[in-house]
Amino acid sequence: MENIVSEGINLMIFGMGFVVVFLTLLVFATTAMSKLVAKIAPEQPQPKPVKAKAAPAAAAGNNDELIAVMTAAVHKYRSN
Amino acid sequence: MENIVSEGINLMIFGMGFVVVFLTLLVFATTAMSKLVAKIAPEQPQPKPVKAKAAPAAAAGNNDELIAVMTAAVHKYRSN
Amino acid sequence: MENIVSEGINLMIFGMGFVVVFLTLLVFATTAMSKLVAKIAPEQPQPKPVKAKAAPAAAAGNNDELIAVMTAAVHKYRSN
Amino acid sequence: MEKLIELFLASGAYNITGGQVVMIAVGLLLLFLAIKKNFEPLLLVPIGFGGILANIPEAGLAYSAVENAVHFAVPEVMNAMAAALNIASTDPHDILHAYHSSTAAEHQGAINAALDGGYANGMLYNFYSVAIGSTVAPLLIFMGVGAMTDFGPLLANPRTLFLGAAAQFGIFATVLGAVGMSAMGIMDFNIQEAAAIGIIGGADGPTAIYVTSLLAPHLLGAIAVAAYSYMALVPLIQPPIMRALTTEAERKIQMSQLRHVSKLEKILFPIVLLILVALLLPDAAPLLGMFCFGNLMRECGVVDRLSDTAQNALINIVTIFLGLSVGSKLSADKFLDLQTLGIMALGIVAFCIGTAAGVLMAKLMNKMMGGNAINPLIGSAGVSAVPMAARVSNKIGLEYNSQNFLLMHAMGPNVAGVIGSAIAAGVMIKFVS
Amino acid sequence: MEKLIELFLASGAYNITGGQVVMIAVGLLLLFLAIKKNFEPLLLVPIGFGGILANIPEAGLAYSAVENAVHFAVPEVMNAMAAALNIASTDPHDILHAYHSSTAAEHQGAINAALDGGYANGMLYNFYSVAIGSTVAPLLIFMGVGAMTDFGPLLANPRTLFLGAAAQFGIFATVLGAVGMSAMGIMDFNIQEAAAIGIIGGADGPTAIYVTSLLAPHLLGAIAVAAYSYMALVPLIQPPIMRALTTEAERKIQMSQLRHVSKLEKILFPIVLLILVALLLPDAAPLLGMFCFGNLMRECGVVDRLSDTAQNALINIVTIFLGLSVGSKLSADKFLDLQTLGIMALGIVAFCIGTAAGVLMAKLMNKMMGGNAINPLIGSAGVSAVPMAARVSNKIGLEYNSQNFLLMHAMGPNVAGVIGSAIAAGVMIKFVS
Amino acid sequence: MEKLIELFLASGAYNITGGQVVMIAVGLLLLFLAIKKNFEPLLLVPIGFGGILANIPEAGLAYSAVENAVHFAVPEVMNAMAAALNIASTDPHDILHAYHSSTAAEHQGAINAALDGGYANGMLYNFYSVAIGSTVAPLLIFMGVGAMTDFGPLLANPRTLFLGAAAQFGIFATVLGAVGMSAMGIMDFNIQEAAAIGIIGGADGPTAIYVTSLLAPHLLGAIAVAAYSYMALVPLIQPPIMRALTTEAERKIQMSQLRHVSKLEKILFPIVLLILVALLLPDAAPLLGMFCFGNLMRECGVVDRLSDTAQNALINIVTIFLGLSVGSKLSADKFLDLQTLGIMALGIVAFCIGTAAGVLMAKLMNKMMGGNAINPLIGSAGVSAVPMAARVSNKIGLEYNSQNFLLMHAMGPNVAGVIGSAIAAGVMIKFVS
Ligand code: NA
Ligand code: NA
Ligand code: NA
Repeated sequence: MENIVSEGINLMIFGMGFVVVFLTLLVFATTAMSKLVAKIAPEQPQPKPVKAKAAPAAAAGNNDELIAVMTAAVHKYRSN
Repeated sequence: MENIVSEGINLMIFGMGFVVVFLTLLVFATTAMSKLVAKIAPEQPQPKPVKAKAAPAAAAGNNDELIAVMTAAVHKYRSN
Repeated sequence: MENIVSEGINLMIFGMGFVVVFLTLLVFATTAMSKLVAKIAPEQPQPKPVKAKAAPAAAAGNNDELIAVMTAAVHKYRSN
Repeated sequence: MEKLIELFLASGAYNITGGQVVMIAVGLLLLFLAIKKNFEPLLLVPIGFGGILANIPEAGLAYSAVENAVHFAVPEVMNAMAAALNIASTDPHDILHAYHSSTAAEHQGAINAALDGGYANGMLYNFYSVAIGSTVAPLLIFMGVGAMTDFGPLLANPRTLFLGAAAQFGIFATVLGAVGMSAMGIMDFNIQEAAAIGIIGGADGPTAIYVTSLLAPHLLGAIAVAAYSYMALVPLIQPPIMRALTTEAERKIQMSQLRHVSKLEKILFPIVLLILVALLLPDAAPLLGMFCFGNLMRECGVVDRLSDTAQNALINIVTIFLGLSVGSKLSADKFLDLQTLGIMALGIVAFCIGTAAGVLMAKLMNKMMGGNAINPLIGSAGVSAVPMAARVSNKIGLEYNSQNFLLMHAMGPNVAGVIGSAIAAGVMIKFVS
Repeated sequence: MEKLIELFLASGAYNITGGQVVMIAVGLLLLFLAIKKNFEPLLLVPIGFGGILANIPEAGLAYSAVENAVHFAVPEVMNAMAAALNIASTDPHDILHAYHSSTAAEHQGAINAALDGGYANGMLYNFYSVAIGSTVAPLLIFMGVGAMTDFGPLLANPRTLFLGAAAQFGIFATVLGAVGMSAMGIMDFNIQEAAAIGIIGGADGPTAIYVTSLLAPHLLGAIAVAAYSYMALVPLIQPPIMRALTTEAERKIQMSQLRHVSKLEKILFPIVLLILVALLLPDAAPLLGMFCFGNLMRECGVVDRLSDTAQNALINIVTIFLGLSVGSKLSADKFLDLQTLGIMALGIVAFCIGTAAGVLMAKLMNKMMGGNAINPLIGSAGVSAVPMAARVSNKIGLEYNSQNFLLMHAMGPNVAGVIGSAIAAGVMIKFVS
Repeated sequence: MEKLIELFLASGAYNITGGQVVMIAVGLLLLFLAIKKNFEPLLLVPIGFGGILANIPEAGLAYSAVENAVHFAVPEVMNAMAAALNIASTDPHDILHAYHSSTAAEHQGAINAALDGGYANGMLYNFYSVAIGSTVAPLLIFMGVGAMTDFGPLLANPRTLFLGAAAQFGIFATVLGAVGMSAMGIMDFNIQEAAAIGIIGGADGPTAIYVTSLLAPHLLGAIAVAAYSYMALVPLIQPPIMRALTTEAERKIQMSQLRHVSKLEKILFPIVLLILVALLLPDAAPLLGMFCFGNLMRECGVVDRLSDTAQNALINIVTIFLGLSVGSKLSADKFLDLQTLGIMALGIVAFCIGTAAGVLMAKLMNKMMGGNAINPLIGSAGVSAVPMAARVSNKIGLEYNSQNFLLMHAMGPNVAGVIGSAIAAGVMIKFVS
């Protein structure tokens, strides 16, 4: 009986300890990685994300074509 | 030879009988269930189904946004 | 050592030979099949493909319905 | 030169048997019917193609490692297999016979001997073992079918369950026909085989495959082909019977519009059905359990992504493997047999009797209820063959009364027929397996 | 008549036990909670339904061939099994006991004897063996979860990993609670069972199922039901604890906006995590390896079709089988036990302690950094229960400061909690398996 | 403290070998090439990641239960395994050696001993057994590829099949190279290994994996990596060879527009191909059978839902498992070998010779037909590497004649190359397995 309790206590101490150590190392590793990335491959000032860009681009295009494509999309959606 | 015929007749009588009994019980159970549902949880007069409702709601929204989202949908559809 | 080389040479001769023979037969079989098809089941001059046809058809339809359907499509797309 | 001869001696052209030629032609015929005539193409394209693959000479795609070893019959492998199976004879036929009736341990021993001899299971044999030998494929198809089934029309008019019950008479009459033919010495079917043949009358593919894989797996090819072919032929088979058994006045009966069925009823129905199965016929539990599970996923409204997958990606994947696996049973030595002719003949009888029983039950119900509540044309839909049979009811109804849309009314007995034949399947598994 | 009696004697109605009635009711309750109360329906619908299937009397869907043979206890089959297991007794209980502690060869011998006796594995047993017995299903779910997880918020503020670490205290405190109860004689859990129970506090379904299937598979039903139920109850369980441990001023803390995280960081993070796992705790490699793989597929941007499939078709298929397989462990003889009550009680304690530990850690970090950088309400999200716990943090935050959107801030500890409990799982597998 | 030491002694950091470090670096390199350089990412992302997982020290993810038992070499387990394998030595190396050359029954006995010792198959080993050991994964990929392939350009100009034939010379020349190197003592490849290496020249991933899994599974990692890497490098490898072997006038040849190909021809083509395979080379039946089946599903127009699934959900799922499984063969002890260098060197030679043979054959055909019907630039597409090689032909063609779009013309030899290498695969399986 005592045995299982000490096993439990052991598991708690080592387990919790290990979780904390691991995540602490992960904090360091992640931070280092982020710094390295910022140094080596700094991101260009981003253009707006792709999807948002796609919208005006397509919207600017031929409107008839847009409707045709959307209708095809709807058609495909319906036939599913 | 006689043996297999009597087996077949037995299977027919008991099998068909059981199918009828089972489905008869299912008629009763289903009817009872439906009555119970009508009693305990009568359905409200239904609003129109969700999809139809969703349409005007979105249509009422910002039109630009709608077009942007649809274009994104089309974009996704194309890229599949 | 000699043994494996002669095995390799054998494999090359028979393998390459077989590939050529097989694909030659396939050329003959395919050509014969195509001729047979052209003879037995000549294709009618094709109408335009379905999708292209679907687009104007739907576009010609009730515009409100189109928007409703598209919105539903978008709705479904969003909820995925 | 030696290699050239070796290649020729191992080629299909040298080794092909008449039976294989015939079976490849049968496979091509199935593909033709599926592609050109639209005979249940989702199943018959894979079955037909699998049938061709199974009959490629020397490839042994449909054979187990043991069958492949026996085919080549190398003496030392035969000796090892005979030892594993505890028989004295090393004759390939005797070994194969002993293998099929061996204990599980001997079975494994024979497989080990074949593997040691360098033989392997064919691709289609592996597909068959995993998909059908384990029974998982028909069950998953049934789950997907459940997820596609709307019980609304049945719940709006539960009495149509009787039509689904009556139409199962085709199953049991066919069993009787099969044992009768055996008693008369025309055919030689045992009771398991007769039961499996009868289930063709259930007009439901996965049920037929499930039952046959349990009761008479060697007949699977013929039974599945018969079931799917006749399901595709429903628009030809049923109308004459329906016309012969009904008066023109009956065919014009208009049925009252179906009441609205609430979401809660639809959610509860699969659970009610499952509990009834649990209480009365546990042997039908795998089949109807998966069916109810699929339907509950559909109706409960909170697991749409699972329901979508069950109706699409999953059922499609399983259908591909199921079809190829059934095709593996179209190898010449298993299919070209007088039994197959008997199965094809009995199968169509089953469909006809089921159709007639459904129609007559509808007429009887009208008589007993003293009214004209039911158009007997919807009785034929009780055989299942979803949704073809319901469409046939609708089409014939429209011929006689252009305002009479029977489709939704016929969907009730149509899905009732699915339940009915699954119950019949359970009874058979219980009594004859 | 004889057949009728046979049918009745084999029916569920005749054979049903009280335990099975209770467990079917439990299955229905789970379905009710899932469908009506929206308790993690993607898992609890299949689990609940599987639980009902597992308790269908005489169907033996959840039993192996050996268990089914023992259930019917035909003397000659028992003799064969006793011989295979090298025991003298042919008492069914003894045979089952010997089977569970047999060597692999004896195991196979007993299975062969059962197969020779005509018994087969039940459908759910097969699902369980393939999906969970092999551990593949929870790993694939974890891969799909990885493909759905955005580590952006975590990368923007890596210190929130500490919150995810702290909240795992719930796991280990519960292990201690379980062994304490055993030491006091209230319950009887061994250390493996205690560890599996503790993992409920990880608030992460696939991790709990993975660990339990390795350490205490017989408890899988209770542990999975507890884990998913309590995850669904997070909006009820957490708020009182969060309120009790924080001052109103703390709850109003506004956090600075998260910095932009570049695509490259997101690509590198799963690789960094994987390498750390490889160096420190190989036992966590299957779980975190698949998680990182899913996440890399998501972020790398060149395998979108694989990522889509991992997030949709594949995870849905696996979820169906996983749920039914877990349900198979809800059979009455395995679930109705005092242990189950203990598990349910300990499970909620685990959630509470984890929540408290997360909140307190946030306060401690504020103290140590001498500032108000972290709103302690996001600490509770460290238990995982993605994304429910993060939403709870957000909701309570808004109650006290209607301009304070904590959702993105809480996503950091939320996903950190997933990593934390997977690490805890690895430690447990290392030390107690 | 004891536990801490235990944890450290079992950690990756303590146990990692130089080979594992190198192989993890190789895995990272593959990920870099896939993600940054777009080298066949659908395969190389899973392969690279699987390679890292396979080299996590002490995790044993890529090892079978027996290999894991041998790794830890606990004396009593070694004794039991030696007994099962009927050898006297209990040295781990001897046991592993005996295991690999054991009979099926001894094999199972050794596995049982390992299981009794508490060892289990690693996750990647299980993936490998199911996906590649059974050969199902490459076959399903091939089915999906068939469902994605349009034979229209080939049917419009069937003579391009000769180009696909010629380019297979790369395969057989490489076999000769490999045996030559062995004869000279530079390398040590047996004929099976030489054949598997040659198939890299087929420039077709699933064919290479299928053949290698049958003939030389231990080389699978190196061969798959070589095949996919060089396929990605086709735009670098081919152009110089194409330019060197053609005159500028030849490169400017304009080909006449392809005729319209009817639907019926496209439906019949996979059937014609299958029948030819059945008659001539049954050993190519699994590979080309599945390919034709996929293509028939695509073209027949009545099973679109199956075709869609074969092209999407199913092929994606299989690709994930195939990639991880191939990665499992990148464990240091299997990959870091002089053989791997030889394979990489021979693989690029195979691509070069195949490219040259295709171009020269095109020139020969022009000579023999006494005209300028074929632009020799499309000959290089005969190696397959679909559709990359066809795009290369198109790009170089445009460089010299901006109105000359060769893409569709090059698709003919491109898909012919797939058929050609599958035939070559069948010949090799027939003669050297
Ligand atoms: Na039916
Ligand atoms: Na957690
Ligand atoms: Na090729």
